Amino acid sequence: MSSGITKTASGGPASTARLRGVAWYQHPRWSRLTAMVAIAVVLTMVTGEQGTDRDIFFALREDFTGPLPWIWLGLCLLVWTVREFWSEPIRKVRRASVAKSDPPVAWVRGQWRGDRRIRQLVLAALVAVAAFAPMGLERYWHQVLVDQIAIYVLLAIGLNVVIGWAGMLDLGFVAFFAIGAYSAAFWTGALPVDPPFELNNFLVIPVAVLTCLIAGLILGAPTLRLRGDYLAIVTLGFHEIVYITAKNVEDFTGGARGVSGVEHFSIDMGFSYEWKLDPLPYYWLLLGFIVLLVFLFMRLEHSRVGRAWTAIREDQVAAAATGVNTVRFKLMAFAIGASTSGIAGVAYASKVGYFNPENFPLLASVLVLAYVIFGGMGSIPGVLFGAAFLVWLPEVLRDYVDPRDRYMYLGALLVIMMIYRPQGVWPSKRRQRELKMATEGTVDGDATAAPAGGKVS
Amino acid sequence: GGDDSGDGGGGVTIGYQGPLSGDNVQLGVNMEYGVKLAIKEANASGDLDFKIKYKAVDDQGLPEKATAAAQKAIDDQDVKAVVGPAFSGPTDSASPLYTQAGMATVSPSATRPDLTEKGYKSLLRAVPNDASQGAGMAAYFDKKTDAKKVMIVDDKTDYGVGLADVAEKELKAVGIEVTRTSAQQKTPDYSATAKKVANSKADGLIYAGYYQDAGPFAKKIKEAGFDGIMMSDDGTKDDQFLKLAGKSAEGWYLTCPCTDPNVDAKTKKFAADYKKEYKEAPGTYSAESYDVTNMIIEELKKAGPDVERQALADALAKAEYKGLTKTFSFDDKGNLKKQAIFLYQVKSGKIEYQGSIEELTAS
Amino acid sequence: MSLSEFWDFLVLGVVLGSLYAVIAIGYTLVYGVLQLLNFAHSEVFMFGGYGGLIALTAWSPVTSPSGFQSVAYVAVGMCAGAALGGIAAYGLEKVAYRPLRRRHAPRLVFLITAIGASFFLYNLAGKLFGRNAAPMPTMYENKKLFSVFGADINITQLLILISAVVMMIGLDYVVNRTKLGSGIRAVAQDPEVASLMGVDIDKVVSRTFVIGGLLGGAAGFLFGTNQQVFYTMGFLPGITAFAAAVLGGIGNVRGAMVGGMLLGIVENLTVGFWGDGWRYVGAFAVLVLVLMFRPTGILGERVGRTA
Amino acid sequence: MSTTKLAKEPEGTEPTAAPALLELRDLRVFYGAIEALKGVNLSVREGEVVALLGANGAGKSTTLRTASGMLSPRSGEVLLRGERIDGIKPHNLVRFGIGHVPEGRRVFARMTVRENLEMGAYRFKSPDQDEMDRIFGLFPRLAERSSQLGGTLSGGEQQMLAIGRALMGKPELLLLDEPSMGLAPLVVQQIFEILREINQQGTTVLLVEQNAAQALQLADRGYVLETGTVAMHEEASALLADPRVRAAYLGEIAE
Amino acid sequence: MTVKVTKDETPGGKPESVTGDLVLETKGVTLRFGGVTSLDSVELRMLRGEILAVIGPNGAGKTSLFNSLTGAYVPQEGKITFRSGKGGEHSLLGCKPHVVSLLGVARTFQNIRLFGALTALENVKIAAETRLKAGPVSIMLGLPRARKAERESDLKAHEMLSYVGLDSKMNELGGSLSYGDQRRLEIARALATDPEVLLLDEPAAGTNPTEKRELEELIRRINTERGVSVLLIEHDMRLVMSVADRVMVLNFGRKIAEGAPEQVQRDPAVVEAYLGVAPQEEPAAEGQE
Ligand SMILES: Nc1ncnc2c1ncn2[C@@H]1O[C@H](COP(=O)(O)OP(=O)(O)OP(=O)(O)O)[C@@H](O)[C@H]1O
Ligand SMILES: Nc1ncnc2c1ncn2[C@@H]1O[C@H](COP(=O)(O)OP(=O)(O)OP(=O)(O)O)[C@@H](O)[C@H]1O
Ligand SMILES: [Mg+2]
Ligand SMILES: [Mg+2]
Repeated sequence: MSSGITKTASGGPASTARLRGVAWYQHPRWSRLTAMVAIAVVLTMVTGEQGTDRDIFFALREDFTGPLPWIWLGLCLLVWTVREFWSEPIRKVRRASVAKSDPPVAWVRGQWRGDRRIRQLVLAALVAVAAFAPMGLERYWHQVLVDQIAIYVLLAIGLNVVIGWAGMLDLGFVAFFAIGAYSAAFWTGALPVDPPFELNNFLVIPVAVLTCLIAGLILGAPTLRLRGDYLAIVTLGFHEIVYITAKNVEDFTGGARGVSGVEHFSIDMGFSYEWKLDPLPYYWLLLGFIVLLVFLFMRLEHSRVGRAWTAIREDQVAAAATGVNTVRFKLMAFAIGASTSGIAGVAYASKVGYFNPENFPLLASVLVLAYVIFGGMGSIPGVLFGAAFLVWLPEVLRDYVDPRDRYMYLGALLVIMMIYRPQGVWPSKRRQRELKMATEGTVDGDATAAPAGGKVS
Repeated sequence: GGDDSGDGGGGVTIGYQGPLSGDNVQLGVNMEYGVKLAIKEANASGDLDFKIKYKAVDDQGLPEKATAAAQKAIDDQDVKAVVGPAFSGPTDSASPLYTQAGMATVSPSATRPDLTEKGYKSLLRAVPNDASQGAGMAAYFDKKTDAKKVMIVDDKTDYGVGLADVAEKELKAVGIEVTRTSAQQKTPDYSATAKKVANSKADGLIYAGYYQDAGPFAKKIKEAGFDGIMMSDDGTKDDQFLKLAGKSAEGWYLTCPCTDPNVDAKTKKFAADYKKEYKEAPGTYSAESYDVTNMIIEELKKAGPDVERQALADALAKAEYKGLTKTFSFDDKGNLKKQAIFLYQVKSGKIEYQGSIEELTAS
Repeated sequence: MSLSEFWDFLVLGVVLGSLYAVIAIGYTLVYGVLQLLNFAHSEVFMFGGYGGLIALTAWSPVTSPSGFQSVAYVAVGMCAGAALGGIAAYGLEKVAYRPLRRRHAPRLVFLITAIGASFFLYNLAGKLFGRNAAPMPTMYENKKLFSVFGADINITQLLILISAVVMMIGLDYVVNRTKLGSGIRAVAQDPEVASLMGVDIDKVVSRTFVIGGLLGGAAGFLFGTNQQVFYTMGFLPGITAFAAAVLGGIGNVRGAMVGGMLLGIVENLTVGFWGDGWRYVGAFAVLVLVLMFRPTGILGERVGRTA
Repeated sequence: MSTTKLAKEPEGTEPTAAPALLELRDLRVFYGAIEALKGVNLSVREGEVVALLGANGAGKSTTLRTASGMLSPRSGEVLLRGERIDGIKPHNLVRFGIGHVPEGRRVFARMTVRENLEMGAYRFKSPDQDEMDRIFGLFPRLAERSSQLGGTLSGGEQQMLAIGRALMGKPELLLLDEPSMGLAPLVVQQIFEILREINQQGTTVLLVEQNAAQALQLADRGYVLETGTVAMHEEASALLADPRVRAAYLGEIAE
Repeated sequence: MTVKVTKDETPGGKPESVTGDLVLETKGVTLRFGGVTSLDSVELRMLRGEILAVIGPNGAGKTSLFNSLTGAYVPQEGKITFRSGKGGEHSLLGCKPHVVSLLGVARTFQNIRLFGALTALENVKIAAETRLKAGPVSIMLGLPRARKAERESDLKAHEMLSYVGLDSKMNELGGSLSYGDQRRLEIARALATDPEVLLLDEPAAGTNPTEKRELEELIRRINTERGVSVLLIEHDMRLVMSVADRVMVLNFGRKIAEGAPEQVQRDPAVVEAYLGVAPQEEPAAEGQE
């Protein structure tokens, strides 16, 4: 094959056929069959026994001596057979139904694009539904909605600005959440050190935003020059530093034992109202924050600022040469994201009253990132959905699978989802275009969105 | 767990809140099995004219998940009382909700001292708090050893730090020199901290943390050549510690506000039943959870299945119950009236019961 | 801190650092060819630990082994760890990354897949092998061997050092001297053109993952030997090794070695001076400082032409 | 020379006497939904230089990329000495003696000149030193810079390196995509001279160029592509004389 | 820092000196990368309103010169002075790229660098609004100032697109335009920053003769109608000869010749280093109008 001079197209027909991949045994069907068997094996382990460290082989033995592998193998083979030999009729049926359903979809889309008032009306209706629908739920879900979903949605909205719009990979986002929470604790007098004067929780918000902004600038200013992945690790380091400091500087933060007794939100202006233990009022408050922020941020996206962010994301050198102050815009994104995170921190601290550094693990940053990308970077509805769905999912899974395995399913979902829908559930138009161009190879993309390696498949 | 069965129907349910997923799941499982065993035995015994059901709510041991978990227990009208929450952080964030709902929570393991200072009416703490354990450790060093200098290593969790703080204060109070350092939970390498301890010339060591870290730490301490007295706490008192530390566990003292179900004669039967049911030996807090559950069942028996939550809570607060591990009765803050700390030592690969510290140091 | 203590911590740092370096190589290799932060590499490492554990448990070593037995145990454990690590890495590439590569997905998507895969894998390991830590079966009695400048070296430490150095030298040879190495470097720089030169991209990428997996797995075994094996054991060393890779200049194999070593030493000196609570603060402060002055890491890649 | 035909010769193609070295038959290539080549027929005979001209976006690069296996046609065939090679991955195709100098040079920026050349010989067990010396003889500038990193070379030097690298694979058929783009006139002349020399030494060349005048002077035959189809196909001298070509590709004002 | 230059100061040792209204001037600019010296005491003197071409072999340092002028590279030695028509003298050495752009020096790139996923219009808008002052807060609150800024940039971008003849393609994505259109879009984007000096790096590379003619025309229009001084790097001699007022030749980072196109074309040093042959056929007679 590798003789010096290649005067012959070495090997003749058989070899070219093999290289062209047209021999029968090279049909992708067979590799799909192997994949199916592998999937059956994995599924057996996934759904099998819980192992124990007392006997490390226990679970494997139980799993593979029982009927489970055969059941899965059967199912997988069934799927494979259907896909290989009966897929055409199924696809036909589906195509027919898609074709039928198209006109109304197009009509709706046309209406949506065409009329601004319809858009506003629908949005208002959606907010109303979001506000009143939870009233029918159990209180347990109220708690989940407030303590987890709403808080993470806020975080995701903030991170979306940083990563979805400005294209900066920030792995330390939750550090600002922590800073917000500790600000709330400090200014309401819950920390070991006393504040100069105590503030109402609502007044803490601007203070916390300011604190996060400053922290964001301190972190951002020296590091934003760094390329995508370097920025990621530095922000990760920043997170660790904040987290460890919170743990270690006991005299100020209370250390590992955490902070308790943060006051609840209250209004005292003529009339007074206090948010207490009941989660619903908190829900409405947080919904208010979310709606407000979404409203403000949507304006940014299609403005000069949003465009500048896109430009930086796509080609920083060209953006700078066009007169875009890249450092300023990046800092702006960073600071806006940080402040959003800070607001979430204040809200969280005020709601639960007690928190400790373990509430802000690195994993949380990673999770928020996953929510944003899962939903569709850069797209507000996508991000809202992504965060809400992925926070909700483990909570319901609790009732269906062994709770210890919930994150395994979450992980699997992320992988599968990203493989089949890399742009996220509800991607933004700009990002989708970028992805499309990257896929077709016309655009190199930017530091964070460039195609990874192999352009040839 | 698969035993969640809070489906209405006017039954009586005992809840359990603790970590059933996440990093600290083993402790949570120890307790869950204790609770389940007690309920199972009660139902089987036939002296109840109603069936007790069990409902577990998972807080992953994290404060931010604890509110939702608590709410889940509260939402279920059948739940009359809850065993738990397991950890101090979740207890702190969940207790306001339980207090509001008037539901008793009897925690077999939340040991942070200040929890009972916050006026959580619902909270009964069926375990001596860290203050007693820290004091016990200090008393032992003071009375039974001639240690001049003790090094305290905490694991940077709220539990470890809290305990270490108390121990430090008490040791200093009796005139023993104390140095502090910490080794974060799951640190990739304990060698450096161990070396620090060995270099410190201390003749006593207290490790405040859990067995998962105490195991390798004990190994490294031995490798580093430390030869003073080594002591750890109830988080370490688990067979897992022996397994992880291997030979290096030899000689470690362990304190615990718990009696050992495997050792104590009264509780041999419990241990056997437990092992039969769950294929593993009872772990830390299994027996306490079992006791606490039985105490609740006892009160339920008296009050009947239709008892209001608040009424049951009041009854529990006043109750006196003699369990396997100790006699439970609470002061007006919800703390145990009698707080006994017991000492154990690892000898030839077993955790051997030494007796209550009070008795040991009295002599 | 006295000088002798300084040596103590330095020696410990070098040992830990050499492990970080070996793991960091896995990150850097994969980053080199795919520009991908392989978050799931920490799970490859974890599987390495379990590989050793499983093999040795199955073989159930005697309690006080002879010298020959000890060597055999270590060799078997290491090979099993490396093998399972390699398999995990191979599977990861095949299942989680190759389909995305085919679609030319943006790099962030790879990152999320990596995170998802990481979640899946460590939870699966927890499910299969139990969620408690397990010690590596005793392979030898960990005696003190000798001391340098008053710092003691024991068998485990020597084992770690020697294996790490051997692995690093081997890898350096592979990357810089062999055809696979030039294939890897070519794919790293321009995969399309590399394929025009006759480089099979898929094969090279796969092998890169496997090499990283073998090293990571072996490191996992060594880590387990040093302390214990548990299903989340990959996380912290993974993060540190990732930082080490960046510190040295990500994509640069020798950089990963330097970075790992440096972080190991900094960590241990931090622990020595201020206690373990500040361990990562020291490490990350060094990282941030270095990056501020050398934005592409210590031995970072050369910056290309801007226009 | 192996002229074995594939067993399954597609029907409808007239039997060719001596199969061309490279032949494209009715090639249709898509980027997503965009049809870049709409049925291109083209052949290159042994020892020839064939020029491929066309406006931007006409599909010249696409043609070359399909020939070297970087793209797979949706329909149509690529034949090398009568054997079908479409669908073969580029890394396998180099073994058959196809060398491709891609658009935009694309040298390995972080490898030295020598390493770049060695990469060109990746398909061999070890690079042929004589070949390397021959290339250094063709491009003395590269010899001077043999240990400089590829990324720091100037555009012209990079182009030379890219050609040299392809030659290291000892191709019989060299596909060149706009080798004169962005080069100084002097270098352009040099490159064309070198191409002539390479061709005389026995390498067949398929050349894509914007610089039509020089390309046609070098070439034996030429094809003109327009939006994905072959618009003209003639002897190079005839094309040089064609008024339409002169207007569109040689920049002469038609009036 | 600003450099005081008196107009009649002649650069020492240079055979000729350009005097007049200098818009861009460099003195002794030297740029090194490790061992490579890409610019070696380069003296550039550019008159206001002229089209100055920079030619030279590959690797001579032309792009490096552009990068140094626009702040992408910081030369180790030398001075770069930009004299704005609005008054004021600025040193561009070590200036941030976006500041250079705001001062009035715009550029295009040798390898096209557009924002591929943005539409042509958006590409230009980004440039058009860099001088506008609407900050994030006023945008989020929808203040009139923000709305006015949006309108202005829209107007400007439309104008620029129709100036280069791309108005029909304003909603197409930058990345999907044809090569020649991309070149023009890049010019439109540069123009939208209201430059006084426009630096074009091989704008004709990879374009066909027809496009080259259109480009030539565009450059002339930009120069005459908008009064923008143009600094042009190009390897296409026909274009250079027909469009440039003066030509400067670099080789190995040094200036080897400077002067009128015809004169430079015959310079033996230039022929030897760059052209290879002296022009036989008559070049397009006069570069101007
Ligand atoms: N990766 C791609 N994705 C989508 N469309 C593409 C891609 N590459 C090329 N095209 C389109 O295919 C057509 C042919 O492109 P090709 O690059 O072959 O042209 P060309 O003749 O080489 O032009 P040029 O002279 O500009 O190099 C063009 O319309 C182009 O827009
Ligand atoms: N970032 C860099 N690092 C190292 N060397 C560089 C860098 N940028 C430019 N050079 C070197 O500087 C010299 C001048 O390069 P420059 O790009 O300015 O040439 P040019 O005149 O624009 O050539 P061309 O006509 O090919 O574009 C070259 O030798 C190049 O290798
Ligand atoms: Mg082309
Ligand atoms: Mg250039």
